[in-house]
Amino acid sequence: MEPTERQQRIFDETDAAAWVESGMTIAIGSPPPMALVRQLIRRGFSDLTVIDSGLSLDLLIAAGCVRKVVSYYAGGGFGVAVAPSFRRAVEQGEIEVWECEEGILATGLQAAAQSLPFLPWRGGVGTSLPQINPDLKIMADPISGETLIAVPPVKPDVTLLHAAAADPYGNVQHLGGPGWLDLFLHRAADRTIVQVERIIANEDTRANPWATTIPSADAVVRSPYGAHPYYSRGFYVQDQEHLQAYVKAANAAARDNRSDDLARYLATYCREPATHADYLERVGIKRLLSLYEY
Amino acid sequence: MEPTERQQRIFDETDAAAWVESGMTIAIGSPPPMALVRQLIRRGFSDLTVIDSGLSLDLLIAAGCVRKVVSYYAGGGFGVAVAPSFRRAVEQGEIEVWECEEGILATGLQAAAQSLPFLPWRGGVGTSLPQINPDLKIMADPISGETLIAVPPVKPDVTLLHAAAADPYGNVQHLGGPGWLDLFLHRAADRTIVQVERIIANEDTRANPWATTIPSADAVVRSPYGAHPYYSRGFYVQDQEHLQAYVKAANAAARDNRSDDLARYLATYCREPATHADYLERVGIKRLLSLYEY
Amino acid sequence: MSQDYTPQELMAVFIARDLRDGEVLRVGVAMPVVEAAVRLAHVMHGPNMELIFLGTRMNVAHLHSLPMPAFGWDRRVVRWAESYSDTGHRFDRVKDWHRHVFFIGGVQVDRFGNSNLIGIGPDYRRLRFRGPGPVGTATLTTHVGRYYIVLNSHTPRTLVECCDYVSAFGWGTGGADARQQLGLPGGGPKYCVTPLCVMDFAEDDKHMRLHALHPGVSQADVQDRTGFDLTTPEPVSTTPPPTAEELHVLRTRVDLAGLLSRSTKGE
Amino acid sequence: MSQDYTPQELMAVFIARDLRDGEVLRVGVAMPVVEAAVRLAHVMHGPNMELIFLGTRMNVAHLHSLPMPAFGWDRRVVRWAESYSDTGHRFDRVKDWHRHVFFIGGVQVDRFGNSNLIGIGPDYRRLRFRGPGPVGTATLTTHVGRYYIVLNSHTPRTLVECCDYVSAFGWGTGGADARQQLGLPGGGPKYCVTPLCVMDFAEDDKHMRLHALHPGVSQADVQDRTGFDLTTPEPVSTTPPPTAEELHVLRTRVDLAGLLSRSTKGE
Repeated sequence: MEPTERQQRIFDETDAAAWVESGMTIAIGSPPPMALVRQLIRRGFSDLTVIDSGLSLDLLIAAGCVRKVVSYYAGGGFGVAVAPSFRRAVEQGEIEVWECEEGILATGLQAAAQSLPFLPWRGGVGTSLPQINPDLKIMADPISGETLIAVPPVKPDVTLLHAAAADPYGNVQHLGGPGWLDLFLHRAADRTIVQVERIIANEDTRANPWATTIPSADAVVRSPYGAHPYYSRGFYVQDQEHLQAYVKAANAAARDNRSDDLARYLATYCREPATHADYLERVGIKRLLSLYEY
Repeated sequence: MEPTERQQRIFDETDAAAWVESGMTIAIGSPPPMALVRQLIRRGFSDLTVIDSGLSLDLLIAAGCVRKVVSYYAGGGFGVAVAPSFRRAVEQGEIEVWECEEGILATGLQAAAQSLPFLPWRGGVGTSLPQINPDLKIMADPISGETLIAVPPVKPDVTLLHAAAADPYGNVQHLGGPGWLDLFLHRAADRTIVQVERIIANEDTRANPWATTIPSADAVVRSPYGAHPYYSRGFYVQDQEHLQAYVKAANAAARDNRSDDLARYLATYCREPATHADYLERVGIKRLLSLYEY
Repeated sequence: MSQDYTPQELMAVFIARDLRDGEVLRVGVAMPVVEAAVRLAHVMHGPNMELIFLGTRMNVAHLHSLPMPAFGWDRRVVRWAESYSDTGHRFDRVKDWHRHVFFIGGVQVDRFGNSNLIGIGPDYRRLRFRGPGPVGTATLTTHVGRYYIVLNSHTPRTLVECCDYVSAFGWGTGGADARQQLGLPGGGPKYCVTPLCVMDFAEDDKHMRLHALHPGVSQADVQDRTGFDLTTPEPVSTTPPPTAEELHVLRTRVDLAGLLSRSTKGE
Repeated sequence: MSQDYTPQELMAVFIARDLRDGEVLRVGVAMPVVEAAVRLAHVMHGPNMELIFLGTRMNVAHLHSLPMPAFGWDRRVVRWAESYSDTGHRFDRVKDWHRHVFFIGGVQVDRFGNSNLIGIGPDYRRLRFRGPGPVGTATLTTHVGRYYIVLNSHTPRTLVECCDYVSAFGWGTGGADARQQLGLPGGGPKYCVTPLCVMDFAEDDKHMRLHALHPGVSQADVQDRTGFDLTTPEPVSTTPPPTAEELHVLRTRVDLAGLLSRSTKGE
């Protein structure tokens, strides 16, 4: 049967998480799509290769989901020089790092998006990066012989993003620009799932098509406050207190081997709430409403 | 003396044309910024290398400004299979073509913008392009040995663009998206001059910063109806009658060696009007007002 | 001939039927048959198709009619846009192009579906005929899932033994693995559609082959106007004519200006 | 010490004075001294500066005060935006970066200004200390016109003879042409600014060299806390203290939250 109507791409966070399997390469945008990240933890995925930075990466490591990290930055972002669970797991040799750098990662993602077996990049020439990441090859450019780094494709199986809005057909619009490498992560991925604060009508998309940042996301997940405890541009700011509580718990586990608080955090906020709405209920509406932008 | 105020970047089309010199490489966006293109002809520049497509390219060739063409397409766009002056000049060996293709040109522009001595591209493998353009080198990728084309940087000295609006500080906003390779042409160029339908206040830019397509054009030229006889998205459609009259004159010169009409066209519309406003006066307000979008 | 449709309408209907729902259709300039075909498919059976005209991406399945602009280069299509691909990213998600379908013309097309938009003549520095240039065809034909060669006329000048220059690689010098050997990920040309017939490419050697004759056209007509020996299966099938519904939709909801219905039979 | 400013304020003022109008200043996360410095320069003498915070590009010379957010990663800076660089083009106009100025910290910085954000320990698979990672420093330091190394503390653990790993190339193993030999177009590190002093790089061998001691700091203090022999010119100059106007502007129009004025002298 031919379909007679355009098919919608709206999923809930539980269905969307079914697109992920243990062992996959998962890319996580900025701000991190925490409703989806928490679903990964709840499902108990393991052996993931994670392309991410910051504390969402740390949480996935703390929850035991990660085997390999592709990251240019695993700091905490507000006085947390290095994300605690990341630091401990790397120092203990429990996870592997595919050492890279922002420009090099963008180049590898671009190579994947362009179906190219490599792209050259100059940033990193002279550094230790090609020694500690043997996938980065020093090369002489074929025209003038200059020294460059050949970066292989970096291909996420699934990219998870957070954005302001999308229509039912996967047309995504950000407020205040997409984060960091979001568009690179999307273009390189086999599939892209975008959680959004709001689902808008297709008419809203066509009213300002230039604002469409991702034209055909594979799935759209409605997740109001879905980036919490992170910010969502145009909606709310970061919940510093919540993040600091997480960092404290993660530090206790990583530095002092006291993992009770971290286990409690993971249970309370990631494993027990069956849905995103259940999570928000635990955070509490008063706290959420206090995170206004101005 | 330190400046105490932010400096504006507004120029008129005559001053802006002073940034060009004979022999330079000039890139022309889409729609072509015809007010600036006509100034190039009026000034009598010669030996230009022109990165352009379509009839603006043809006009520059007819006016004797061009020595070399970097183009992926020199058709006329509406039943004109090949731009007449381009066709004649190439067949006569009067101008040189740096044969390329849209993806290859974008790759060369990207290499220039990224200060890379080359970028690889797959489109064109198996074609005649590397034979007829020896700057394109067949290469084996250094990781898996696949066959690719190494494209050298394509660097405009000056890029000329048309857009809907810009503020006095060079923040450019398009309506309905920038044309074709406009952003590539800008990023690769040493300097970018953008003619606009309207100059807007800086406050307008900041009201919708995501709409800023080019963040720091070197010069902004106010040119209402400046793309005429081409379209300007959100303002007016193409003047088919005017373009057809040009094509007819150019065809007569190219095919039948009757160059009177073409000479008259060049004199009337390009060489005699001292300013863009003088040009518009010759076109006539009634004709301009008839080019509404629907 | 007493047919109540033009060859251009037949071509558009043939192509439209071959397009599947959900595909992304990339249409260049100055191809009215193709512009009509993708619109017809979108209206008739493709509510999930995405149409990309000159960098403007749209799905307009909600509209009753999709008028073709009076000329190919009409930027007014932006009124239907859901997004733009000309954000400086035109070639930034090539990996997704296996879902994309492209359409190409040619100054010359050879027996293996290679095409030439560069020019004609043995000396590149002094071409006898200078063509418009490759546009984006080298890149698009490298990556798209499949493409259609669509010609406005069927003549031995266009359909040649061997292109003077190749601007888009079809099947090279033949062979089922011709593209694979060069590492070209796209599926290559599927059909060559002309005002006389539809041709495809033989599975084994990828030689161009007669697939269907348009009603009223003979095999001899086609071979006479083709510059190489065309492989021909026995018996030759006939291009199925448009249904009444297809013609009705085409004329009342797509080709309102009658660009195709006023065309004469192309030679 | 009886100074009426903190070392952090002195560092911000030193850096601000060295920034020229019209430059593009790229500021990463968690560098409050730098965030203050670029804002101070913008207010005092840089109406044509462009400030890029985390992908948000702004010129806010029209505002009376430019409050620093309470934490580095505050997306509320978008309220000042004129454009965003995170449109998938973050690295797409590198050729223009000769006008850009960048600021970098480091887990280790060595005598030739190479820096390390990767980690400490001889075995990369079992680091004694795992750092945050290179962020964008390898690319930015390769291309920007110049950059500043800005350290929160001055200790021999940070200022080392030789980095265990280099994540941003400064002057390699020394020599005026160290960068040129590798084809790195950017101008390299200009100053290393710490709570104790300002250091630069000798013209000939690019060895780090004492440029100016902060008021009240002795040369011995600095050498004691530096993990390599610091070249020292005679006589050593003193970092000019902030003027009353600079301090006033810094405290009333930039650092409204007092992030720098409440800092203690870094060790």
